[in-house]
Amino acid sequence: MRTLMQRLGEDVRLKEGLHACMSCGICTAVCPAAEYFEYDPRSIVVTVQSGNEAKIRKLIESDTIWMCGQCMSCKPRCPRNNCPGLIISVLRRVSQETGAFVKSRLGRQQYLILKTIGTNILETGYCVFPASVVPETHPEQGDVWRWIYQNKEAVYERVGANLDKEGPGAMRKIDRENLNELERIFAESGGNSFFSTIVKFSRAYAKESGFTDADGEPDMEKYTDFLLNEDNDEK
Amino acid sequence: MMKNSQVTVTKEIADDNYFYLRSCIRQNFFPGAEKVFLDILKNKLGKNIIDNANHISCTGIGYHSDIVPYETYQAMVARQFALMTEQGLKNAAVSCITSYGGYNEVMKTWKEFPEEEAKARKNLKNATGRRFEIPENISHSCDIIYKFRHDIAELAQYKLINKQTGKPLRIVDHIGCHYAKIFPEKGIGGAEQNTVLSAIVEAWGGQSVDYPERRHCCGFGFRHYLVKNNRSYSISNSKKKFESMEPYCPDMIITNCPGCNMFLDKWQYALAKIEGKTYSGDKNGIPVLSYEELAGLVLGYNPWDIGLQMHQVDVEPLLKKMRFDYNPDEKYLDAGGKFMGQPEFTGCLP
Amino acid sequence: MSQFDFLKPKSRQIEFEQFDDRILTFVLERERSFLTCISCGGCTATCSAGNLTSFNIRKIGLSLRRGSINDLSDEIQKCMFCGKCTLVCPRDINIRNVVLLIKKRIAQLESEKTL
Amino acid sequence: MTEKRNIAIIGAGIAGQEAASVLAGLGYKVTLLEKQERMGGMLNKWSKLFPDFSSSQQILDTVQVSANKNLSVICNADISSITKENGRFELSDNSSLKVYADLVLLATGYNLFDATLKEEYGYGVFENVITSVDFEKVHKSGKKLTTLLGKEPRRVAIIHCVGSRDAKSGNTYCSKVCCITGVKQAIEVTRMWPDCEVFNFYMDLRLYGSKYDSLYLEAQKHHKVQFIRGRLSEISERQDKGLQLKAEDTLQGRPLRMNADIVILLVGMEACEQNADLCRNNTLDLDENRFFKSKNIHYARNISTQPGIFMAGSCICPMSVNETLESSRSAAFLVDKSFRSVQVEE
Repeated sequence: MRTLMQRLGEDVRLKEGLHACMSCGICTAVCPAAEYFEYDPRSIVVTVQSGNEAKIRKLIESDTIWMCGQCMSCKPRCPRNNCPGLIISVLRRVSQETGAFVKSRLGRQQYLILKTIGTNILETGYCVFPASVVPETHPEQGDVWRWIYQNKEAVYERVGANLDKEGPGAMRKIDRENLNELERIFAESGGNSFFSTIVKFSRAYAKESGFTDADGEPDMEKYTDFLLNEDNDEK
Repeated sequence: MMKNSQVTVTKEIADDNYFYLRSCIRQNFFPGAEKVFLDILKNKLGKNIIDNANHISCTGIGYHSDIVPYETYQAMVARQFALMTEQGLKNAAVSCITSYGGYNEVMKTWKEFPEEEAKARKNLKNATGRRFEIPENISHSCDIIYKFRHDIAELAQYKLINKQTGKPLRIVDHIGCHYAKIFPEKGIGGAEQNTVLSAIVEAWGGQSVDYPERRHCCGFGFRHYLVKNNRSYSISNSKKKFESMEPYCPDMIITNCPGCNMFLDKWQYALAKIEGKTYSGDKNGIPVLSYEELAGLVLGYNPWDIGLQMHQVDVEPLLKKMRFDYNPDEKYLDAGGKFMGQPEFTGCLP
Repeated sequence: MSQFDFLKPKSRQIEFEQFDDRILTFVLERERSFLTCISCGGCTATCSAGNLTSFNIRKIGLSLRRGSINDLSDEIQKCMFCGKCTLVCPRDINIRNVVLLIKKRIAQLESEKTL
Repeated sequence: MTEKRNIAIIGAGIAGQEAASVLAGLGYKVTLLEKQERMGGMLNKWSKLFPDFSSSQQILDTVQVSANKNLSVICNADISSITKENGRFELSDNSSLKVYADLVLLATGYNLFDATLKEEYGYGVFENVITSVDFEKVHKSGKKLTTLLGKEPRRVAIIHCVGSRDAKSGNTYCSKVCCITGVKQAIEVTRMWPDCEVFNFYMDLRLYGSKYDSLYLEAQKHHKVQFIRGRLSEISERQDKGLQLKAEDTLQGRPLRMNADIVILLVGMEACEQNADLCRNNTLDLDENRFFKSKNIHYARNISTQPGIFMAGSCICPMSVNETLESSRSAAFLVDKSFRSVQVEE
């Protein structure tokens, strides 16, 4: 079996992101996540650099790697040309491939993201579309968005968009042929199997945690509900 | 060893024949902005820009929230390039900052690891039969407005002047992180003293105002906004920016990233709801406009044609400062001139 | 409004502009050697309490010098006053006395209800 | 026996002058070439020296040479080429100057890192951000360090490793003297303003010299200078022209934000840009940091990769004043030895 370090090393982004860290803290200094979480990109890089399997295992099972916001503010500053943000992408990938992500609250949320963004992408060809930004779950979007949401057709038409219609233009409908292409790209390049892996481990965790239906099969609706309400207080 | 923190970054920006690569967030929240961008290019500047109906999301938000693997992302980027190639175009005009960073990241990877490019070509070919050539030029759409900022100034009907005081409008900027932080040489002015927006503002008569947290992230954080329980991160970081710009009394915020534009608009509203406070000295909040919207305004476009009624922070106080000739009664009329109802509330505080 | 369930985390950033020097000044007036700490961690490595609990005397000293004194009062109780830290300190700081002074000052502030 | 006794020394900083006086004293014919109007080089920019706060002027006066029968000094001579023909070196500048010599000693010194390249620190943009060299200038003038608006600083931050140990600046090496300069300047600031808080942001404190560590102790003990382990990430200007700094306090693992009235950037030493010119038409070579390459860094530090060309001082690598003077004497000794061995062979 491949070690975690081998798995990490197979991703070209590790070669791009990790040269040698001297622990100067220039990344943590401007990291938007370090300010609000018990999180320190510097120490993550130090752990990966150590190559210690047990420590890396612990890392990919923890909440920590999910705290990065991928803003890459660390990238232009590092005096050794490392990119902690990129290293974290690689850790997250391995965490999902190996099922380690379900061991942490923030990691488990990947299932939620898959169900929203992943579904959006495959079904519409967009990461977001107006109907997906539901005012009830997006109160911060405010009253103007609520009005737009309720009057989608008229508003988008007024500003020259092409909402859900054929042809080019903003928010046009992506036709079946293009969506098929998208699906085939996902199938060919490992996107689909990555999705399935996330689902597989999430289902197993749901079952293990007692989110099951009458037949003892995982009840993913219950599980989703659990994830949405899982305690968000920082421990 | 090369010094990559050179003070002036002069990147090449193609001057015609663009392939438009749109942004999921921009078209969703600010469809008028992209409409006006295309219109300015075609009808004001006389450029050729193609909006291709087969173009779909690059899946960048999925990639940065880690559900889309890098191989898939590369193949999706390859598909965008293939559409360009098929159209005979070599210059990408990218509307989205996430995509812009993503395309550059992929190009860098392919340069360093040719086997990754070969894999992407194979994946694309097997899945779609398409093939592609590497674009000659990848510019963000703000680069293009930057390039033609003086031409736009010549065509302008308005200047960025507060006509009530006669002074230039005070404008703070926010540069989307992935515009120049990942590859400083890909952004006008580099990562640290980025000038793409301030040069635009100054070319049109406004005053660009510096503030301490100018380079700080807006707080989108991908998975942090996408999961409702995580949104504290997003709002906290935006708040940090608002607190930092507040003492400078800006008339507006200009952004080059569709996501940042949306967050800086909406989080002002949410902060007002939570804390009963705005950062603008009035109840409305600080209007947040993109460079295309601002270009539309100086060129005298009808604000309701370009979608400014879709902002939570009302733009009308800004229009009034500019003595902009517009009709407030048309704000909520549909394409046929019929009233389509109106938001219960605009701005931040009642 | 309960639907805006955001803005929960407190900033972890050390904000120098909110420097609380009430303990530090008290300690330095009475144990000047504390000025010369170089954060080498020798004290923490040998610390009896640190070997049994999460107690980290180096970090406590550092928090004090960064003016962040919240959460200090519980933490400082973990010290067992064995004095080994003082023996190993390469700068010859009387760390045991530093801890005593911190405790004393915390007790004062708590009795004034200002901590 | 033909007498080969002509030596050209490029650079009349303290390295060039010290070597010139030793070699002229041994009876060689020395031509000392200086690109500036006057001799003394970089040390002219310094006020007081670490670790004893002695005056740099005193050193300049001590090493000061003047022309005599064995020594001629040519200023405003910016040598850009060294060629060897018929067993002789020909040195020329961009005008008509030509100097011939049997042996050449390079004492071209160093350049200061251009702090404007670290854009995130705002040098040249924010006026309360200054470099260590700007500070020396203030100190030398006898005035006190003040903010842009002429006010007493309440807090000063001193930033280590600016342009050193930094791939972004293209300099991955340590400039060696900045740490101790930072400690020295911190003490000097508190001597000007006893109530001013001084913070040094460092990655590693490399206080290698004798008495350097005791200066560090003194800075902590008597001047309340504080040291924060974390590389400064960015400086922004506040509305009152004060500065906002961001770093990580890595010993706590927490990000840190601080306001300061003045920031001093400890700029590192870089190889001179002209070094590359001097390598043309001969077998001189540069090392990976663009300084002149030694034949062997242990036993032939002063010997270049071109036979007949020697090196002294900080054109080899960053050096302190005392190391520079020792390096010069060592170079002079090797030059002398080289002449003698040639004569024995003949």
